[in-house]
Amino acid sequence: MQGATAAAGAAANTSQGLDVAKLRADFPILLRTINGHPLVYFDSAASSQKPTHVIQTLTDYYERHHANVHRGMHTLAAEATDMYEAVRRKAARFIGGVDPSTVIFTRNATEAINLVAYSWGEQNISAGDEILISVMEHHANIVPWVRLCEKTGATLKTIPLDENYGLDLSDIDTLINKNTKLVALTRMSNALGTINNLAPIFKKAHAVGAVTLVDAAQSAPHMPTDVQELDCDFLALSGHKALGPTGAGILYGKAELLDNMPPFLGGGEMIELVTFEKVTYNHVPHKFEAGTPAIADVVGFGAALDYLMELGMENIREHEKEITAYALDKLSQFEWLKIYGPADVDKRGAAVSFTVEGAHPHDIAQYLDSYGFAVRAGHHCAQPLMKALGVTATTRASFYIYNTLSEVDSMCEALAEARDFFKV
Amino acid sequence: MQGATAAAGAAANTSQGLDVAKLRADFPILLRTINGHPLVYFDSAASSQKPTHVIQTLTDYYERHHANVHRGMHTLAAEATDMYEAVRRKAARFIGGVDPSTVIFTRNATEAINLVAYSWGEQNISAGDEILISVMEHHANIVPWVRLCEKTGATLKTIPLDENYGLDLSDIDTLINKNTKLVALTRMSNALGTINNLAPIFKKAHAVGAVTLVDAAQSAPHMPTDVQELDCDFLALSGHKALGPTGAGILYGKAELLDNMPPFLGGGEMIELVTFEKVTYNHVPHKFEAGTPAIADVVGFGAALDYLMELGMENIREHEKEITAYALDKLSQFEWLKIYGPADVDKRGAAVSFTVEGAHPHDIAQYLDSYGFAVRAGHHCAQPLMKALGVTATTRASFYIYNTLSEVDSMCEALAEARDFFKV
Amino acid sequence: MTLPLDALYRDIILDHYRSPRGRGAMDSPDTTCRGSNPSCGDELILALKIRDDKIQQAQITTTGCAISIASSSMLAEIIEGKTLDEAIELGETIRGMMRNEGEPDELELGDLDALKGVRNFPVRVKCALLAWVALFGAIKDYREGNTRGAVSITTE
Amino acid sequence: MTLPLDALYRDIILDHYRSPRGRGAMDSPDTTCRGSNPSCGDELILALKIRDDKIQQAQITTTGCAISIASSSMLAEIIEGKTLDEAIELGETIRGMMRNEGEPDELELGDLDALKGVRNFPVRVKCALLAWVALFGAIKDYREGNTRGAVSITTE
Ligand SMILES: Cc1ncc(COP(=O)(O)O)c(C=O)c1O
Ligand SMILES: Cc1ncc(COP(=O)(O)O)c(C=O)c1O
Repeated sequence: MQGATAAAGAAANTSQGLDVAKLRADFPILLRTINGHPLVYFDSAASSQKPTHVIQTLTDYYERHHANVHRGMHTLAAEATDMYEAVRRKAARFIGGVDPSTVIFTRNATEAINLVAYSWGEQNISAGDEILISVMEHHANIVPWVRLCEKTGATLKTIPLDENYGLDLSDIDTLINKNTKLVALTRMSNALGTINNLAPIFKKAHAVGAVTLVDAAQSAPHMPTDVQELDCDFLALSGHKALGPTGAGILYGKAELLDNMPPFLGGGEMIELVTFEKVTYNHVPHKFEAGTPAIADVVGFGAALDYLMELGMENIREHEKEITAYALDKLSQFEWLKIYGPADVDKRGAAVSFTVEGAHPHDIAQYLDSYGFAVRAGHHCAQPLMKALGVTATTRASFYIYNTLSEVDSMCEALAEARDFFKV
Repeated sequence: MQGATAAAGAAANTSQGLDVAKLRADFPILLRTINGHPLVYFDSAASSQKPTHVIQTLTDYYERHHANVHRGMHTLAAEATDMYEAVRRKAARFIGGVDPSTVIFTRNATEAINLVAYSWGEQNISAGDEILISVMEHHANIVPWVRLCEKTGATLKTIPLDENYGLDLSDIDTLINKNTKLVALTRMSNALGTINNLAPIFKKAHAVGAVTLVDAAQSAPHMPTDVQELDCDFLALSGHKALGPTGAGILYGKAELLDNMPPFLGGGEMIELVTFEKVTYNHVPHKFEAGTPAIADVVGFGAALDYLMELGMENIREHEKEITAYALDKLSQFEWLKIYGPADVDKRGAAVSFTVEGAHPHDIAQYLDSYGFAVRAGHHCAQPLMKALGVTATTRASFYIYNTLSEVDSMCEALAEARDFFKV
Repeated sequence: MTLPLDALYRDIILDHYRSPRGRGAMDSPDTTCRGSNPSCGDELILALKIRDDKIQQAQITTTGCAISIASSSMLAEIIEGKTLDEAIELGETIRGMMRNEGEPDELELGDLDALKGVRNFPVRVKCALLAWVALFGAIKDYREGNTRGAVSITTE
Repeated sequence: MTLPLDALYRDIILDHYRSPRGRGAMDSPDTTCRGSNPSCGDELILALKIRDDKIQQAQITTTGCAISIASSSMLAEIIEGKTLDEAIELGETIRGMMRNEGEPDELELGDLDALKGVRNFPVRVKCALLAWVALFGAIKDYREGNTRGAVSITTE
């Protein structure tokens, strides 16, 4: 077969709103060759690549502005603090225009969810309470709740899958009941691609007085986010999946909740007054940001948000719908390939999981890698979902702004070859 | 007065082992001017500047190798994982040659200490137990223990200061007793510069079965670190104070302790098997690294460790002793200036705190900034220490590998001017 | 000197810093408020004598930087004789100015106009505001009948 | 094909993968061990019949990738007739080889030599080792009198 370069010219720029051919030039890593083939990066659901603008922002930060934030009188400290706090305002805009002080910087979505589990959870959850999640959650939105239930005696309930890989809401009025204290759901499944319509579920949750949390790790990089529209109390996301550096993510929380929560980590910056007997705490968001933050990563995340907002999240979503529709169409022509996830691109994002009859997902991924395709294989940190699907692993190709239809074509060719190679 | 450039030539390279004039060229930020004056960065105790090697490593990582670590079959995932894990081995060497699996990556020293407080602390500390720290601790090594004591009913004890700004050990045999479960001490005070001789104290701690923790945030960037020699069970440090990027630090822990500790954050990578009823955990270090780590920051931290080890930590220490002795000598000639910290450079590091009679530390810092000097003023996240010293704040100049004697000269000139400016 | 220091430490500010007005404790004040910026270590106690809804006297004890001393000195000077509402209005004007939300003109402000330069040094804004926030606290407490004991407040 | 695939999926490996030896459950085994790599989803059960300290038969049931299937097939083939000590020694040799701690020669290894290529793909090493680690578990359990019930083990 041919590498992915051939058709990557004219056909590349597929969407009205996104000049894909042009923006690909912003991503230096796309010049890499892997095993002699141009890199085709189909693993953005795990972590996205970074545009020069983000990399350059990091370099510029370290070459010209670095100092520790918040406590310094000197010019560099003031500059670093300004740059860091400006990203808080930007992130607040990105998630729908909230008060910047309700945006807390964390390492990633995982830390954001754990912060809620430790700080809000241990104060508000006790024996007899119920926490509701779904079968399609990522471990980041399962493990903290399993552990909280172990500690408190609360019960973890789960919304099952329906036949279209969506949430089966037939029992929702039993699942959400007067014992329900928290409903924590992913807006987009990293393994199925499914987009969940959370607002109606959260409405029921609020009706019984429960608090709601959105795992937006997959959705936020790929579609518009508006916490008011989502009607959520908490929202977690990771910058590294949204063109940003590793090391920066955010937790959004409603002010009333954050104000009443105890701190999570203790140390510098989060305090008001420290004695050995008693500590009083700074106000939010600083209460939750102990120690020296990942300043440069946050500043770089700001550059990523600029880049995304400039492209327009609606345009990104349109591009991904197009490429996903194209991929689903091509893949469904292989009778030996099974797709796990909704067929309707209005109900799904750009992560496409599949298995190949008679070949293990790891072998498929390895085979594709030999042609330069970076896809992921495994349980995608969603073991309970895999169990529900009756598989131990899938191969997943996930698309982002820099991917083209011709890359999908090439992958399909390579897949057909792989099938022949491993066929027993 | 003149800026700091004048004498920064020949006199700059003061130490046998360190070619300061040459290595200054590795730090792009030193080309900055602040208010028309060359930057004199005397705030490395808060956060160090970064050499080109570190910045370039970050760029190279993002431009050529980025992918999520650990779970991927594809080439980039393998490369990123290799780069990330190589730093674990490097860090293990840097702290004295330990088993790499005893090195856990955290955001910073603060998170490392909190990890111990949450995971080890909640399992091992109960009412009646005692935790021993000292009066000179940074809030990062106070607040987690105050909170743990609040939760568990344990008691926090403190080693007071002696008249030379060292630890007063006259009551140590009472302070360390059969109730003592943890002795957590800083190896170098960020506010006083004091270097504490921890091994004899830890020996007493181990004799009563207590666990020991070193806050090495200040010491590790400035002098050799050897956990065997320190005889400690845990050690915490921050990469960003040691030429590394923000967002990466480490917790070292003895294998027996780490193995028996429950996880801290829950999510991807730290699990073995997840069901909604029960989670089993991966082995160390992965058990403690939930979610996508700050991969690039860790990789960049590796470049910083290379740079430091190439210079030689002994040489760094020698350079800093020289510049600190010089600064102490010059500053002590101002009768209106009071230095807080040991006079003997064998017993101290390169952070020099002082107050100027009749002028507030903030005003002094502000004045110095107008001439391009970045110094810090405030309580240095050590409010209990400030109280013990009878001040609300000090001004602190802290030196690192890129600082020169002539920079100290210029600061002293500016200080004399500042004194006149604010004199009442 | 052609340094940015000029913008911050204007002569009027240095004058108030060197000879602050309204210093010292007050015997039997009608209301007091303790203000602090823990991260700076700045602390002050503002004490007011109030007669017929007017501030008769303001006294301040403080440890702090030049900016917070000067600002509290200006407060002590300008606030005497004002009604409580006028005092609050002036305080709001200063707070709005420091947050770049308004640009009151020089005449109205008198010496306080010199504080405008502090806006270029965002970390120092809280120093300039400390006395004013204490003023809000003291008046609020007075109006609520001083029921809360000595109130404390911070600009952080 | 001039791809790195050649190094991994050598013909011998593909042959074992396509027609694995020693498949299926075993009636009344003398010892068994369940091995899994949770992060891959690989799972296998290794069952041994042992007579006079010698392995008479090895049977494996597995879901896994080509590498883990091939490796377990080779194990089943080569292990029969070996004493327990010989089996462990061979397992140690394979483990050392996969961890780049030793370079056993081709003759000694037979088909197993083909696994050397896996070393270039560090993430796949655990796939190749799964059956061998299960072998250690099964023998250990046998020697300890099978007191622990069905043992489980992982290479992760
Ligand atoms: C002695 C000491 N401990 C702990 C810390 C906390 O470091 P970080 O903010 O990087 O977590 C510092 C940094 O200021 C320090 O000087
Ligand atoms: C749906 C979902 N939630 C949470 C996470 C965790 O993200 P991170 O590893 O950045 O914390 C991921 C990333 O894989 C995800 O896909």
